[in-house]
Amino acid sequence: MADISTAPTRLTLTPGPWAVRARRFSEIAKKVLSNPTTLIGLIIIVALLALAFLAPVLTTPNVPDPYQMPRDWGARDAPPGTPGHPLGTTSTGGDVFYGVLWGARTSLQLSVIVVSITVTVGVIVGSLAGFIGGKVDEILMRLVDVLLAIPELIFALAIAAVLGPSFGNIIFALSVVFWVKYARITRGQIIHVKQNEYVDAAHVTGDSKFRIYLKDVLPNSVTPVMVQATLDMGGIVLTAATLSFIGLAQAGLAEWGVLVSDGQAGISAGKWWASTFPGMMVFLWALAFNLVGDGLRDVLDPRTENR
Amino acid sequence: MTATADTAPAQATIPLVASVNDLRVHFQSRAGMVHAVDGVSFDIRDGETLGLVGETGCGKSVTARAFIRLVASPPGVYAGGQIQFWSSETRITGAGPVDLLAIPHRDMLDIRGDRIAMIFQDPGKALNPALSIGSQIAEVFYQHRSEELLKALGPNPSWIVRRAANQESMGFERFFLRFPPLRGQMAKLRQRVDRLVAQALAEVQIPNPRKIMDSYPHELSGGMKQRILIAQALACNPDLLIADEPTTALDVTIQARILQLIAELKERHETSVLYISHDLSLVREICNRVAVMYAGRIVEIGDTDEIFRNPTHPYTQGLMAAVPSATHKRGQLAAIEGTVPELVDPAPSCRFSTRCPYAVELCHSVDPPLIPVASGHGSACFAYADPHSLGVRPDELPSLDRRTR
Amino acid sequence: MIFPLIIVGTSIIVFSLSRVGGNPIAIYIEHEMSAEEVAELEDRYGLNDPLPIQYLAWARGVVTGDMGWSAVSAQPVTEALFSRLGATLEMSIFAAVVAVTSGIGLGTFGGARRDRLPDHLTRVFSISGASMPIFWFAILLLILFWVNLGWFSTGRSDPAIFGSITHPTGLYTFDAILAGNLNALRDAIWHLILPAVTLGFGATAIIARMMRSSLVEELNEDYVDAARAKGLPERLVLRRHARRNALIPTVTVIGLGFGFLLQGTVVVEIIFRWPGIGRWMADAVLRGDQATIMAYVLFTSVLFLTVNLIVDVMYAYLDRRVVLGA
Amino acid sequence: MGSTERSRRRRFWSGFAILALVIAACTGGTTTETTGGTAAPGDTTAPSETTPPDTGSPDTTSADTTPDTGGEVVNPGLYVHAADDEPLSLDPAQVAAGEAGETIIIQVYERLVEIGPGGPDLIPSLSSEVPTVENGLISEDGLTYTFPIREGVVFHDGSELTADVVKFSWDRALTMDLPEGNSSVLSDLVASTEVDGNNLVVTLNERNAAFLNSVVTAAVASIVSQEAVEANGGVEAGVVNEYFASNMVGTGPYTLTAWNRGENIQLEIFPDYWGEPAKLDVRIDQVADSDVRALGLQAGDYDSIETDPTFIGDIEGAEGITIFSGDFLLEPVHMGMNMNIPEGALPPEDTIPVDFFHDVNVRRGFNLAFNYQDFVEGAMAGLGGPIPHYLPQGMLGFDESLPQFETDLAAAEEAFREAGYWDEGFTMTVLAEEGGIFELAGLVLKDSMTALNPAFQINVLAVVEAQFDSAHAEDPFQYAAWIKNADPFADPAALFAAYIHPDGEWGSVHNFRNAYADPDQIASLVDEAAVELDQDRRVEIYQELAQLLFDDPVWLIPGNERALMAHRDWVQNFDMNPLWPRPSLKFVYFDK
Repeated sequence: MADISTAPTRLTLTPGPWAVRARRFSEIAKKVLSNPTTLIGLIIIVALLALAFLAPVLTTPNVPDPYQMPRDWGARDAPPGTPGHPLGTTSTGGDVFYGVLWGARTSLQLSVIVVSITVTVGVIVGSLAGFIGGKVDEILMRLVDVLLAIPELIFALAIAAVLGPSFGNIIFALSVVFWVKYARITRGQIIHVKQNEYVDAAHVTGDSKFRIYLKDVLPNSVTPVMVQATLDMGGIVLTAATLSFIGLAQAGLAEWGVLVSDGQAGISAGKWWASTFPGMMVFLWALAFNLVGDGLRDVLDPRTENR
Repeated sequence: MTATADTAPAQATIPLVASVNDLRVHFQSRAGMVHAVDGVSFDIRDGETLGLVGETGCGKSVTARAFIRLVASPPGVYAGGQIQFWSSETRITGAGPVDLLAIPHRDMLDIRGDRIAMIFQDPGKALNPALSIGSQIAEVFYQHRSEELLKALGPNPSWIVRRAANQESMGFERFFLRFPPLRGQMAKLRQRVDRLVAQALAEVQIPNPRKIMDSYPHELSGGMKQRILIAQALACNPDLLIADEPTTALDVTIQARILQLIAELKERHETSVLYISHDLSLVREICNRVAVMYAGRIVEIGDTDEIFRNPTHPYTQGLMAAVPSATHKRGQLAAIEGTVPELVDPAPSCRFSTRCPYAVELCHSVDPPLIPVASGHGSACFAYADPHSLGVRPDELPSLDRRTR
Repeated sequence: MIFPLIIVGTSIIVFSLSRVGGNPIAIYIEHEMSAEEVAELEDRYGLNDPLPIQYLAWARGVVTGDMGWSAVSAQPVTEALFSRLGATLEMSIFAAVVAVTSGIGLGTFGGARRDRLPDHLTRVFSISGASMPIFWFAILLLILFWVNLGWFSTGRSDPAIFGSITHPTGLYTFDAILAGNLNALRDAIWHLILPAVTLGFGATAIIARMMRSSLVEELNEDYVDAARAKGLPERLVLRRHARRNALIPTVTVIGLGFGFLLQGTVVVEIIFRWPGIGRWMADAVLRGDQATIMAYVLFTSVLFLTVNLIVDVMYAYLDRRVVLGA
Repeated sequence: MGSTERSRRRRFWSGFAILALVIAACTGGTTTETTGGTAAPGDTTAPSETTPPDTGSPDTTSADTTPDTGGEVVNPGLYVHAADDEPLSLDPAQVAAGEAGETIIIQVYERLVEIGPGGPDLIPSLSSEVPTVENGLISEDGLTYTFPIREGVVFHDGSELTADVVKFSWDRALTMDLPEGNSSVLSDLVASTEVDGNNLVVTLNERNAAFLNSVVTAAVASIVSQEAVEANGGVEAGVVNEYFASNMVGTGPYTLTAWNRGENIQLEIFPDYWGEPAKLDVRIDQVADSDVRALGLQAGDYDSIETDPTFIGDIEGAEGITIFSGDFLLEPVHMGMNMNIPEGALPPEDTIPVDFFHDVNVRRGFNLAFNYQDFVEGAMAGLGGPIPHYLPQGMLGFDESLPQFETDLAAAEEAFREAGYWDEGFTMTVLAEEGGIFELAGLVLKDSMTALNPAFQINVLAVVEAQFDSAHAEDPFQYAAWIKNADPFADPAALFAAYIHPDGEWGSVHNFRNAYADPDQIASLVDEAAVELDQDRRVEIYQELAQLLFDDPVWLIPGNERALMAHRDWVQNFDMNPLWPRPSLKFVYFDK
């Protein structure tokens, strides 16, 4: 390639004062935003989040539990544009508009909770394995291998089926399934980073293992985890929706998956709205996070595979 | 003003292979236009070896790539100038010179690898790891010698074979090629190509070519790979061979051999060579003439011994001072303090003025042209300019006897 | 070799799933059964033994090919598994073909036009496949192509046509070929198209993005310029040189894609009435047929592992730079 | 109707434009990319481009059955029914009451007498006469029944039907006595069976008015070929006969030709059938997803589909489709109230005491607060109705004039004030089966209670069938309440024994004795009615019970489904009889 090349090179956060790190971040941000598809993804995300946050303003929350669909048994299958039901109602008289908005909230809750649980657990386990190494590493990684051998959805399905379909159980099932990847990623990164000279240097200067871990190792392991987390934000909602389709969902919950599968029979008879709007939302949600995640991955580590 | 006018009245009689005239190659970047090559002019005479030296990033490789339009665009832009090329094969170019930057793409395809060949810096990277050596060299023959090859198959070979010989086959055609009668024809074709490939390899003194042909790059040593690349380059004995730091990636012992090989083959094939390097000592050994590049421009050009005996440009002098030897790798030019200036939308000035110990205001405000200092020897430094023609007082010109800082 | 270790681990997890919380014989329990009848059933299925014994019994069964009785299909599990496996494999294979071809196609198309509009479009397109709620998308396809256009139907075959055909392989397309019945072959393929496209579309993105990024990397390699310098037309530079090498790393994600397909079958088979193990699992989950769930999960993970193993070997073989075993 | 129909279609298409785009993009996109993607030979997705769609399609028939041209018959000579779940077994001795296997069994096997298409009346079948006191086939004391076995009946395997075979079939079920099976209905009543020449003489251990209607006609009482049984595993106590679990050898108008698990069950007309032969071959497709069933019906691939009131409204009015809604099913949706909650069993969020339902005011309160209107008109799409305690319409003893609960918030408030829950309120979890009518009943209850008093919190725990059944089979039951439908019983005696009698199936589980003001009175009335042969007297007793249960309910009965089925217009003399096991169809009567 020409001496003066603009070919993308692998960017990873290098150690050093926060100033340096901050600059790297802004560089990365620039690169990420320069990709229109990522930008689109971000815009969609912002829009969806706005919906989620404005839900209590745009609709009158259902008492006592706003996450329950308000049902107007009198007005079933009302088409979009019906007064009081801008997007129509479901076959149980649930207001689709309400479902779409509070569904966004449900999805946000779900994905944020699950992601934060899984990232924490995964990073801790991965760090232990990667940093302590030896027997611990051996054992933990075998466990990870075992869990990775069962395809996500199927594992979640099996667990949720045993636990029963409450929102909490779904969260639990998803958490059990999704933490594994982070453990593997973190470990891989840490092992990789540990080999870099500056860690040895730190050793020489006699920093405590833990300090080194916090100061040098962890920050440099963040990026792939970040990517995976972004992708999972979408994947989790998609998986949850699939579980509800198969029949594992909390009754009457304002959740997109529930609405889609309830509304589907209607499509064939022309009542497309009950499942199309929530379906679109699931699609947009997953699409947006996948686009952003993909963009991030292109910039941060083009070759990482998510397993 | 062209380089020829300034630097080569004496040897004007020797025919030219190529003449670069005010070549400008720029790169689009977020910061702005990078003037990687900014008004470079020089000639390559028939049968000579011209060395193009300069530190990394000075634009020498870009210049070389410009010959066969290999500069990636985007972001690269050919911003001006011509590269005249006199081909011995009028088949492609017709009589007289053609402008390599202007000719249609397919003509360029015919020139690449046939009339102008290139050897790359890192033989390890320049070979496709997934293809056998034989097939990679064979590509050249299929691409440029298909007609001759087909003749051997008798009067009129099947169109499928013809397309195969031109590497235009579709999947279904490959299927038919497995069965008679095409099968026989293809076998014959392959046979002939293999013979050619074997010859090419033998020529670069590779023992047991047949065996090498079936091997893959990762099975071979660096030196071996470079030989193969050379064989590939000279396969169609081109008029011009561009060697882009062909020995940098090799270790010293092998370097010498490769250089010697290039020299020999050059003689045998009467090929002209454009030899790119940052390593003066190498250049001194094998080049008839040398052009020194700095920050996208040629600062000094002339016969090798002339330049080495009497370097006129401060930058060249700096290079000489930093006496590089074969053992040095990149970066030894740091002997000159300061760094290469930003090439983004540069203001008119001597590019070296930022580092030049003798620089005066003039140097900071005006571009110095190549000024003849001796026959066939030009230097882009106002120190040798004629004040009258520039309309300045003599003391406004820099003088290499008095440092300004 | 950790392969068997993982399998044992998986089997333990699977087993505990069915025992902890899960009622192994839920399916047989009807709500009007008396406690005695339930007890009788538990005894029949040896649930009164201590767990380790139960596990060993089950494990022995797995090894000897006796995994109990699958109530949802009223067959021995092993029988049911293998009678339905063909269907799922066939769909997965076709879906994989869709995913791989379209993935590689899109990836090449985008990578060759890096960061230009076509690249962005292909990226959005392939990613939208991975973001589509399959169950929703599939229904849309059915409405359009079944109800409104009447081009395709659900199910795996037209019983009228396939009634006469024996199933030596269990893959209807092959069976049709073996039977030399073109009409049946067309029927089989016809029923495959919608599910295969639905399923494959989901896995396209994984392959496409890998293909793209590795193609981009390859296009920056010297040998690509070297090829150009030989005078090869772009077509050849891309096909014979860049893409060939870009395919090698792409192979590594095929295993990943296969996992995606496997879990996709659960939903796709429900909607397209595909008599495969995916729907078998879904039924089992809803009706609590633990014997089936255990067999399915275990088998799927083994399959998944095997595929990944094969992929690794393939990779080692394809990539001349990797020496097997090293 | 027509106009709203059209406008609905228009909306459909407008909304459909987007979807069509998406799909076109995907299918089209993928195939083009396939060809552009790689030059690999033998590209497998080629057919999608080469074969012209509608001509190439094997099911060209369905090509011209878009909803617009509903007229022309698809699959002539074949009746296709889309069922929602697959049999666990086809063995009469193994199949449980209300289980999918019964559907097939009633087509392929026959019983001594059958419930006729018309209604509750019995018609002769393998017994050439229906025993009655009048024709002397029932002894005066009502303990002995004589069945004259029909001559010249052959099984599908060619063997002859004799009285011995009949006795063998019944004994078989009794010997095997599988827990999941239903043999108890026989063993509870039948003291002995003897063969007397060509008659089968059955002796009961007690008078029972429901013997013919609910025992002799039950799937478990089907007659199977003795030869076939002995040729395939014979009879072993407590052991499943794997051959008969998936093969059938009966005397019915249909023979089982194929069971492609997870795909379909195929029945063929039995040429040597003794009676009026069937007109159509039958295929029963397994279609788990209700949406796909609805779509298939519209595509014309199915002649009738398993239907659920929750989405029947959606296919209502689609062209070429008729919604058949017949009599009420005899399996009312009901909410069980647990008067036997173990200490600490309830979910943590529940605030109710374990003796919550001991108080009649609470039970009445629920019955008065429930919004029957919403449930029947909303959840059941109007295809159902409320019923009095505890006599579904169509059941002996039903009468319009019987007292029924109606939503009366004032009375409900009064009841709960009386019970003392009005001010602090309560939270209660009700267990229901996920999807379909039971979950909806739960949601209606939830909405009704919060409407009555926001402090009344109902959590609907909608679990999959498996979890529901295993929770349900536990004794004592671990939740305060559950929603499901009653098992279908042809005769009130069985119904009251199971659901009302303080010592009956549920009486003992939920301990009705904690509830009833006078349990013994109820018990004696139920027992009396069970053995009374004088129908008028029985009616009196049941109506008296109905009154008592209105004042002192142990169930909440949201409503009762009608027999319901969506089928193509071209199906001739379509009829359902709720007394037949779900889907209450006998294909032998159909034509198209």
